Amino acid sequence: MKCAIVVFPGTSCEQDTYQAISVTLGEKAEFLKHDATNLEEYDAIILPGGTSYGDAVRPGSIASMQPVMKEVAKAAEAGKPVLGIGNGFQVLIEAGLLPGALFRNESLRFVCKPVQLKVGSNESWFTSHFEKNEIISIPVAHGYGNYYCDEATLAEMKENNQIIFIYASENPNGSTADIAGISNKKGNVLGMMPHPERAVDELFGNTDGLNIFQSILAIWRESYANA
Amino acid sequence: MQMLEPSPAQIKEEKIYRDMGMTDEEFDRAEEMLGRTPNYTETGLFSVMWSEHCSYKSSKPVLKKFPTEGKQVLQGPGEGAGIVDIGDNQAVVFKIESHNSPSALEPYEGAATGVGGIIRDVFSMGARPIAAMNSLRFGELDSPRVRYLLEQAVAGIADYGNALGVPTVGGEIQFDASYEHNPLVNAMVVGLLNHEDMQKGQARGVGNTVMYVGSKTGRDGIHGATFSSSELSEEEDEDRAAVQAGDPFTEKLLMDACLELIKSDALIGIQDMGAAGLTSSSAEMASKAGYGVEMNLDLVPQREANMTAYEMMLSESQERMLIVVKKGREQEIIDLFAGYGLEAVSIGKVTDDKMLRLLHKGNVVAEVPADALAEDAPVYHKPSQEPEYYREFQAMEQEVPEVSDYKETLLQLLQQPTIASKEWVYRQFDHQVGMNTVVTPGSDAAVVRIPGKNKAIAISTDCNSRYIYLDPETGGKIAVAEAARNVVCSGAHPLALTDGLNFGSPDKPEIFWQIEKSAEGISAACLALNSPVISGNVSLANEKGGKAIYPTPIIGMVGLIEDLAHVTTQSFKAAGDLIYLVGKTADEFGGSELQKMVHGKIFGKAPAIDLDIEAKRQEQILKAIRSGYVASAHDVSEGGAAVALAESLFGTEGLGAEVTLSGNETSALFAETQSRFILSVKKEYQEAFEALVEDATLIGEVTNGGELVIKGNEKTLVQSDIKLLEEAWKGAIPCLLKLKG
Amino acid sequence: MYKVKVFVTLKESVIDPQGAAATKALQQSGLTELQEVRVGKYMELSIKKTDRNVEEAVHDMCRKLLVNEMVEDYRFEIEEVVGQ
Amino acid sequence: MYKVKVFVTLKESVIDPQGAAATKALQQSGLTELQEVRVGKYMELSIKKTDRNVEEAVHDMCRKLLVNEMVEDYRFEIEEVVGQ
Ligand SMILES: Nc1ncnc2c1ncn2[C@@H]1O[C@H](COP(=O)(O)OP(=O)(O)O)[C@@H](O)[C@H]1O
Ligand SMILES: [Mg+2]
Repeated sequence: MKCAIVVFPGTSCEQDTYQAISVTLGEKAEFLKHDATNLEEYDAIILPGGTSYGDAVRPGSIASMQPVMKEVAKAAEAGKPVLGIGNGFQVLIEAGLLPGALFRNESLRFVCKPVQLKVGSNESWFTSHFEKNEIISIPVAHGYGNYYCDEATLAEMKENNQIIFIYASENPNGSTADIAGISNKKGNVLGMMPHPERAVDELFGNTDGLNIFQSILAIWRESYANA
Repeated sequence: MQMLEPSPAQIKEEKIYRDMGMTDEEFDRAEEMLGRTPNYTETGLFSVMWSEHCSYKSSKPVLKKFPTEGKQVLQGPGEGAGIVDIGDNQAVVFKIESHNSPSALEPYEGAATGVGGIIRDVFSMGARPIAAMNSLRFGELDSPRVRYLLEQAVAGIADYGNALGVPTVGGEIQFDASYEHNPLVNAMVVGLLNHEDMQKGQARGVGNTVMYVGSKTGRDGIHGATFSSSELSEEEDEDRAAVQAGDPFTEKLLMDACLELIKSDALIGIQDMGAAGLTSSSAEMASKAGYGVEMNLDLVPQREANMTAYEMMLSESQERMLIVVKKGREQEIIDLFAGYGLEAVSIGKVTDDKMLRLLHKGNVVAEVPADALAEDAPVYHKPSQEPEYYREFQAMEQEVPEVSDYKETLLQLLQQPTIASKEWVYRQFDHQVGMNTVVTPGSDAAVVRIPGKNKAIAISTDCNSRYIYLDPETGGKIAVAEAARNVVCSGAHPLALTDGLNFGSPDKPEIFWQIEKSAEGISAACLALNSPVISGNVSLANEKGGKAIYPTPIIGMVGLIEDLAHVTTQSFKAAGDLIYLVGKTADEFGGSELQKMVHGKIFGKAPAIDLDIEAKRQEQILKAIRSGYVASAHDVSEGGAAVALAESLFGTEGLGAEVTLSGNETSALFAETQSRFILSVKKEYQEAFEALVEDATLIGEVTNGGELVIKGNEKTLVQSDIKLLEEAWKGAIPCLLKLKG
Repeated sequence: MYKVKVFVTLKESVIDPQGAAATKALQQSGLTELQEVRVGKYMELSIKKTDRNVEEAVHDMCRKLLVNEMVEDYRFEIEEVVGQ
Repeated sequence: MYKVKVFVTLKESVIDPQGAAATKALQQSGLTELQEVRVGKYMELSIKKTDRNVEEAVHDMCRKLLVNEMVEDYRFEIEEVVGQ
């Protein structure tokens, strides 16, 4: 599997994501810049965390205007897995690839800590390695993770099993329905505030995040075998 | 609209230099060095460069006495930051920096730009910043202004560091009324470099090009260096120059660009435009190299219209660097920075006349020997006098505060803001980004792995300023010893330290005495514990209305963990492990948390410290850790053994402890006798451990009960559910911050 | 040259964590006459005169970046500055 | 009842990284007529009528919390809403 890691000016979690894919998972990963114009050769796309463009106007808003996002949209349309983590989630939302909005944390403070998540669906491309309703632990680190959507959208997402991760022990940011991560209808685009790339190495006490990357790999293998 | 600048004669007659913080003697000296009366711009250059912040004119004689050598030291004090070898052709670079007065004024931006400045100091040495720490002091939390300062300063540090992707891995924070109007915001950054990437801030080679990179220059922060060296007064608060604001986005781009730049052989020298901006960077780069620099200020990228030479030279706009590159290679540099969306502009050249020469609108507006501004700044040997209060305190007998209910006392101690959990603070910092933080905040020292290696560094910042106030020399020793204890408890041997000297006005002999004595104590401990000073910072005149802060020389120590298997934390690990107290307890309560809590003030003698004993214990404990005998290690600090035991249980899943402490009950529980540790050891290692660590006393066992039981000679002194203690400890600071008013 | 003032407000139905926190803090500090604060954005744009209709250009800027129409409303005022 | 509109802008000499990033992004996206965006805050306050002078109350709120006078300037407009 060849994975594109999209780097915007200000992105800072690209190295950690690279390590998770290339060292821990043992797959290929390459960095692509905000002005890249072709993603065809990549099997999966990751938008890592950080603070692109200094979070100006709204986090993710300027990144979502960049040339590479047209290609990300194409890849999503073509059914490739697209994962946005933290700021990457914000970018996907601003680009209209996922519904809703992400506001400032209710506490108005940045929050960095491990949190418990419930796996809302294991039918998505990113969660096949989990049990449904499994409780896992993945760290959050964000100032704007307060997910918001209107009731109609929420009902629709529930209906379609798009609510992939739900804060289980505590809601660190005030998000609607304790949402931590959602997918698009097709299930190939996932945005999540917690950072799975920070939970892939026993040295740091937790490997729950690895299952997300392994799920992507498994799906890719399946579709690759079928092709 | 442009104001007419006063003429040299006017400056002299009307003593206008005084408004810039210069004394009459200093102005005379400048005049003499120049051979004529300086003009307005030149007077500005002298005044900022001769401020304490830039010249260390009052503290230099003291700093000279610090031990700065060791075979591990690659770069001692003098450059942007110090450098220590860690093997494998790698080195760590670190320094602490204060941003106290900007933070008192505008805590969010003040703290944020403090972080920005120290990060630039580190990457200008050629190192990638891998960890940030901070050391904070505020007044008591019952004042709304103090709560505002705390909330904003922490948010400023968080927003800046988090946006850069540099993990803030730890720090310390203390509260005392003496900091009410003079909060301390000190930030420390550690970077990593390969030996061949080591940079110096020097302007060499006649004809080489001086380039300006980063943000544009505005009128913000003019005379920041001068203000930061003077006492805050009411009126000054009003008419200060515009506050500098931070732009972490630009800093991130600048950092990445500079780290690419250092690989280029076109680069000669690089320095951050920190305090005194363009002036200090150009004058210091020239002076250190023994060359001159000529700059055309028309070429300086400007954010505001009609800026004067004076304003440009004294501006402290953030996120700017000065670099010197080989002549003819400028375009490469311009292209490199353009790749990051940044401007790089040639603004001058290196000369051989050792002058700092400035051109503006076709005129030479300043021409000053670079050495006069940097090397040859005045040095003062200030008078020093032992204060009355010290003599009184020394004459007092040690007294044991009266305590009736030990459990209740422990519960209360755990809620004192200085002891209480600092989670409210460190949860706001991204302490994990980069994925090297092996021990996150909450243990004695932060542990950061060296990327790709099986080794790590341990970092701790410490300073108990109450002890230092009571007895600066002893307190200075303790500050270094405590930092070293934290580092050793994490499995590291100390490499070196950086010191952030925060004091009141050096013009008062009693304050200068505090500076001298604490530096002597620090020096003695550096020698005893094998940890030279490689960098530091001085912030004086932290006073308001004649009341000075407690003397606060903050020690930031870095140690090396040679094997990740040696990483040790303070938490007990398993029921059945043996608990040891290393060291004997004395009836020492001067400056202790209990004394402060019971009496509302501190007095008497600081706890004594014997550096030979300290060194021996640290060495033996480290050996035991490296031998794999030690399951957990925690130093005994504020609140004494009872607090240390409770802290060793917090965060564990349902563990408890049952121990017996001998001697005076209050002292056994709460005395702050130095050089003590709480260790836990697997039973199978009992003999080996005891043979190695001479002063270890077996006091009990880790249990499964979720209960802390401390017995005295005859009766049970404390018996408490850990959950109860932990909730009180965790809730204290959030609770104080929610107070109304 | 035009100077354009853009006012961005959160839609009524959308929660405003910043406004809520400010309201509470001010009420607690004794300013009990305050009922509510809603926090939005105020932007000042300087726009060169071109062939293109300036209103259209401002709408464009708002939709492209300055405003998230899903959760925010906006309005603006245009003022022509002569002699610059 | 009063409705108060508060406009908060960064002082001239204070950098506006947000505005700078927005300006560049919009220019790059083809909106070249844009010269500058400065980003500030716009707040709407609802204030009950009391004995106290409302202007004074608003100044109080701004100074206490809503505005950071070290780096920001503010002005406001008060409108009385009758029948509420
Ligand atoms: N300002 C701060 N920033 C980050 N971490 C902090 C800060 N203050 C305290 N901490 C963390 O909280 C823990 C306890 O701090 P402290 O009580 O000072 O420890 P010690 O007494 O062992 O030096 C440490 O892990 C420390 O790094
Ligand atoms: Mg400790």
